[in-house]
Amino acid sequence: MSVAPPTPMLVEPFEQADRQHEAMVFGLWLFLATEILFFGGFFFLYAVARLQDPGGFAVGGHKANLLLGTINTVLLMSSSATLTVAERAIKAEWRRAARVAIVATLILGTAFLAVKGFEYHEDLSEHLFPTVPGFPFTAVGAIRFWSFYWLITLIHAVHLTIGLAFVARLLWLDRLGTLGPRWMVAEVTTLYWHLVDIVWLLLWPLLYLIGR
Amino acid sequence: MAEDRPPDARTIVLKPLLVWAALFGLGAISLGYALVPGAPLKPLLSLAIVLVQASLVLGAFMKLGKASALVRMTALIGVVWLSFLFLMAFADLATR
Amino acid sequence: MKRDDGATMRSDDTGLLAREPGERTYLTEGTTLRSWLLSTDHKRIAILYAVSITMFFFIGGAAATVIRLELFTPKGDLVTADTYNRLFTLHGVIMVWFFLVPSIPATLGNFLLPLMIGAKDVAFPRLNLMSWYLYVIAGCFTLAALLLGGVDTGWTFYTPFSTLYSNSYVLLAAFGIFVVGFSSIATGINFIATVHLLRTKGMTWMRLPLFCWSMYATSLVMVLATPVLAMAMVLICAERLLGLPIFDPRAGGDPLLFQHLFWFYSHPAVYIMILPAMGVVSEIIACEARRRVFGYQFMVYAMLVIAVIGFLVWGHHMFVSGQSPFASMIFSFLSFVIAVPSAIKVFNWTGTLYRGTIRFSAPMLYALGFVGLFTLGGLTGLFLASIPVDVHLSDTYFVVAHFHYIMVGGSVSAFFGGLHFWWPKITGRLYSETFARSAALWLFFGFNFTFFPQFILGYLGMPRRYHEYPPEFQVWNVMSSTGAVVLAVGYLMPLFYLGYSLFYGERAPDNPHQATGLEWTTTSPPPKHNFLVFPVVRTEAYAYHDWDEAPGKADETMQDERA
Amino acid sequence: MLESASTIAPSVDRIFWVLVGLSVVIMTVVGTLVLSFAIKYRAGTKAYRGPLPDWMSREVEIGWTVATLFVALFVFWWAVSAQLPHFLLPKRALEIHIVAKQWMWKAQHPEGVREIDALHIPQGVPVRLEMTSQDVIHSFGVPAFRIKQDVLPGRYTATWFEATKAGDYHLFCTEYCGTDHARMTGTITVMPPESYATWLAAQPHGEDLAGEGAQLFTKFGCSGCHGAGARVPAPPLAGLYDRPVTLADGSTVTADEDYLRTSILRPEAQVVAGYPSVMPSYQGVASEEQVVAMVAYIKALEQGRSEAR
Repeated sequence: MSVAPPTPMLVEPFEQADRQHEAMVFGLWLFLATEILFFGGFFFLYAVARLQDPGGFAVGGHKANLLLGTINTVLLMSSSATLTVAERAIKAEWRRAARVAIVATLILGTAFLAVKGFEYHEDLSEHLFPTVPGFPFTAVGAIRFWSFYWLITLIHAVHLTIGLAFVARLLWLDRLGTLGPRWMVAEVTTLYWHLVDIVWLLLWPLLYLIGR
Repeated sequence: MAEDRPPDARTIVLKPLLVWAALFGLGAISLGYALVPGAPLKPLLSLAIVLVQASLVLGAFMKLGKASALVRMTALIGVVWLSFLFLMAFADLATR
Repeated sequence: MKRDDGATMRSDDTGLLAREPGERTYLTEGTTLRSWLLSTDHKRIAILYAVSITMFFFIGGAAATVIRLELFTPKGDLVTADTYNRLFTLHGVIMVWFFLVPSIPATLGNFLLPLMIGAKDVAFPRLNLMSWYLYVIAGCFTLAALLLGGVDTGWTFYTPFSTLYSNSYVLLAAFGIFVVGFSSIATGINFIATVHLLRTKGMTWMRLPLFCWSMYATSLVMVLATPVLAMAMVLICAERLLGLPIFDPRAGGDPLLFQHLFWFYSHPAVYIMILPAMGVVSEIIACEARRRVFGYQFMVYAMLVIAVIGFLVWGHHMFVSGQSPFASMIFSFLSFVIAVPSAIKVFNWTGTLYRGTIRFSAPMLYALGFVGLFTLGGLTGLFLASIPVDVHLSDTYFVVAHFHYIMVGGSVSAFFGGLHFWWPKITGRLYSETFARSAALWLFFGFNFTFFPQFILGYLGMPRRYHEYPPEFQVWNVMSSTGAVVLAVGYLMPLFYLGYSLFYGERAPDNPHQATGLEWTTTSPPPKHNFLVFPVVRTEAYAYHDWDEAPGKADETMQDERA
Repeated sequence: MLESASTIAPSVDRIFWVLVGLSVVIMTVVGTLVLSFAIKYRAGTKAYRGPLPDWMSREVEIGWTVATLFVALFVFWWAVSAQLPHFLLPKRALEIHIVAKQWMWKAQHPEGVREIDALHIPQGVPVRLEMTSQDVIHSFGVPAFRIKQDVLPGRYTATWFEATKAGDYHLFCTEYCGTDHARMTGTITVMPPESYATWLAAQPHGEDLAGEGAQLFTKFGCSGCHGAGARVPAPPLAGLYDRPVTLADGSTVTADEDYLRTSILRPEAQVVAGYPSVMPSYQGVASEEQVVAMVAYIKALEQGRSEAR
């Protein structure tokens, strides 16, 4: 087994591997800083709404489907773990193990979206959308909780779908046989995926554990 | 970026699973504590647990600790600039 | 035309793109449309950007001209109230997001940053091309919104008007701005990575030209401010599309919440517009005065301090909005503190002129014009930072004059200065100095004639965004409107003589201004990979003369090297 | 130039003209320096161009930076100290309630007189404006008084002024509010107190504001719970205004106009401790003017008298 990761494929302006690696990780982390600020803005909205009417917020939060939320959290945690396994397998050129781990991540990710879709269906059947006529609450806090819930989970789901596309791209690169030399692309993809996971780890208590 | 020891099954598969177990455990604690009726400071504790989980993911999965100073600074700056938004906006919202 | 210091030039006209037949420059690398539209060469992407922002500049300018024509008379007789509202919104949205924010970073920055630090290209060339495509897609959305009927919310999109009461194409425009945000994030990430990782041997941080420092500081602000704008636009789209009552006052929504999120981006955005201009002006003044920049390190720290504190001052837009007095005082204090770095820069530009050998080329006229207009713009910012005066002047024409002095007097004249200064390097052609200088003077007077009366209008209390006003304001409005016509004509001039120079202009030598800077050590126009042999930097930037020497002497030595 | 017709106008103008002076000084300094250097050191002149004199060094640069910072902070201190007294709303003031609606101003005097796009006020009496908007954000701007205050939907915003000169002054809406933003103007007529009194008496008006509020209090059925002999548990309103109220979630707020308005329109947002949250919301039932009248009535209860002053 080779000690160092396989010799990487160099892209345009870079001549040395470590410079290109530093650039890709640094560039991606700059993008992750924008993601932190983007989601941070929504959490600021959450903080203002919750402090404005804590009682109503808790009443609204109580109706969130804790079981499905918890299942999703476990799914996403596991997908982070499997993607880390995949990335390390790619670096160690364990192609078969990498392929299995990537597929596992894709399955876990799609499962998350499926459970989310099912949860949306449940929520809608209980009229838990602020503008739906049968919305059970009048408290300001509850209205704002549910508008925040739909907004943030939809945006997180969009980010997750984009993440799934990039992870699937790794599988495509593996089929082309260039995944080994392009292990940097794999590393950068996992960084993005882990941030989407961290955002959900923070979202889970804020949406599902309040008002219990 | 050579690993310090030759990569074998331990570092590739076992370590991530251990980290996963830690994340799962922390999540269980957070859930358990939240379901105890009347327990004090629930939001605080759940946020503290999220902080630990996040640093686990950052450290073990994303290897932020081993990244260059530049990359760690970038991650820090994202959070510091977010605190600007919170601090200055709440300077208005809290004192109105 | 001979430059006044007698540099010799070959003026044989060998086709459009290169000096000698067979010479390979980035222009000769491919002449098909496809080679331009799919090129990842930072120089070509700069030109793609230059063309597209010029188009948007004239759309925004047309709207401004109609607005000023309407304001000739107190009665609203040229356009209806609704059309007027859509015109000033169009002017604001197009000028801010589609001209000013990308103007210097995406054109001069894209072209010159790799050249100035001795790199082959930016760190992520494909991301650079994606940035332009995001810009074009966003432009299509916004133009679609404007053609279908326009937006009548003002460029600030204040809620609850933009979310509940406006029935114009707010959704399309908000999505357009959401997408153009990612274009500037992509440029920002690219520049930060390039400056950190692709500097040539010897180019240490403190040897970076100030233009590169300004690109670095601007990119920091672009990357860290734009996400919150994207988030605010998503909130507007969510409320209009899904009906989620985020800012609906009947459901406890606080309209000030949107203002906090919007201004958290929009004040740093004005620093995105002015920091590049400061970089361009430092380059031009140092070169045309043949002197090292006075207090180089102060200039660098001033730009970084502006970039950071720029994120803490947004509340001065909300002194009268119902914000708490405590927060108003904090934002007022920090707005006064941020005036200091700008003051340092003005003193240092003036200090650079001292004991220099000053040439009044067109770029220098724009740069000196910038120093004057930016100083006045900055000083009027002090008026608006002090709360009692801002209560009187807020939302009046005083504010309109203040930000036009900074954006048009400052950023646009610096952009024109930079465009003229690096025109020989970008196109390999020389433009006619007499035309360029007269255009610069024309624009300077047209600008002052348009916007100085608006300070007086503002003090008298004429509110912004009014197409009908009491008769006693008419005198100043007529003055401002005639000035606007002069200005509009002035802006057409460069199109002609720069366009003319593209085809019939003299061939430019590698270093027409005898400037120091790596971009002048390569050919003009530069080859595809910028340098045939990559330079090694041994001296500080702006080494126009040794520390203990007069500028005159260095000029002779530079002449001998050249001959 | 612009007349100064309120007590704060002179102090605002003083700061304004000092800043204009400061700007003229700085512009002349920078202008003359740039022009003189441009002329003296233009290419081709034989001026001395040796190395920079040693006094133009780092320390000088630090010096003028600190000097600029000091001037900036001085102006900040002066501006804030001039603004502080204006932040505090005077207690003994003539209270005018303003309701802004897309493209018109509606004013209500405590005596019940109503005006549209106009406001008659006595000279020399501090006037407190309690303002709210029925739709979007507007802004009550009177250049002659140097005052401006955004009028927000969903809550009260307040400002005050004391007119010093009689006459008619422009009122502008200074926050963009839609199609006829430019036509949402009005005139403020400042009259000597005696002619204000005669004008007031001549105006056709029925009940005063608090009296009107009393009628609405019964019409909307508030007296059913909050009235004297009510059996339903509801917080007492007599003497409530400006007193601290502890809410169900343990926090305490002072019962100002905002609290009273929110309790009428969105009662569940601030439930009083010890009371069930059963009060129906009057959002959409009571108009802003009616809420203003009821708030005036509840405030009047404080003096234990049913009719107003």
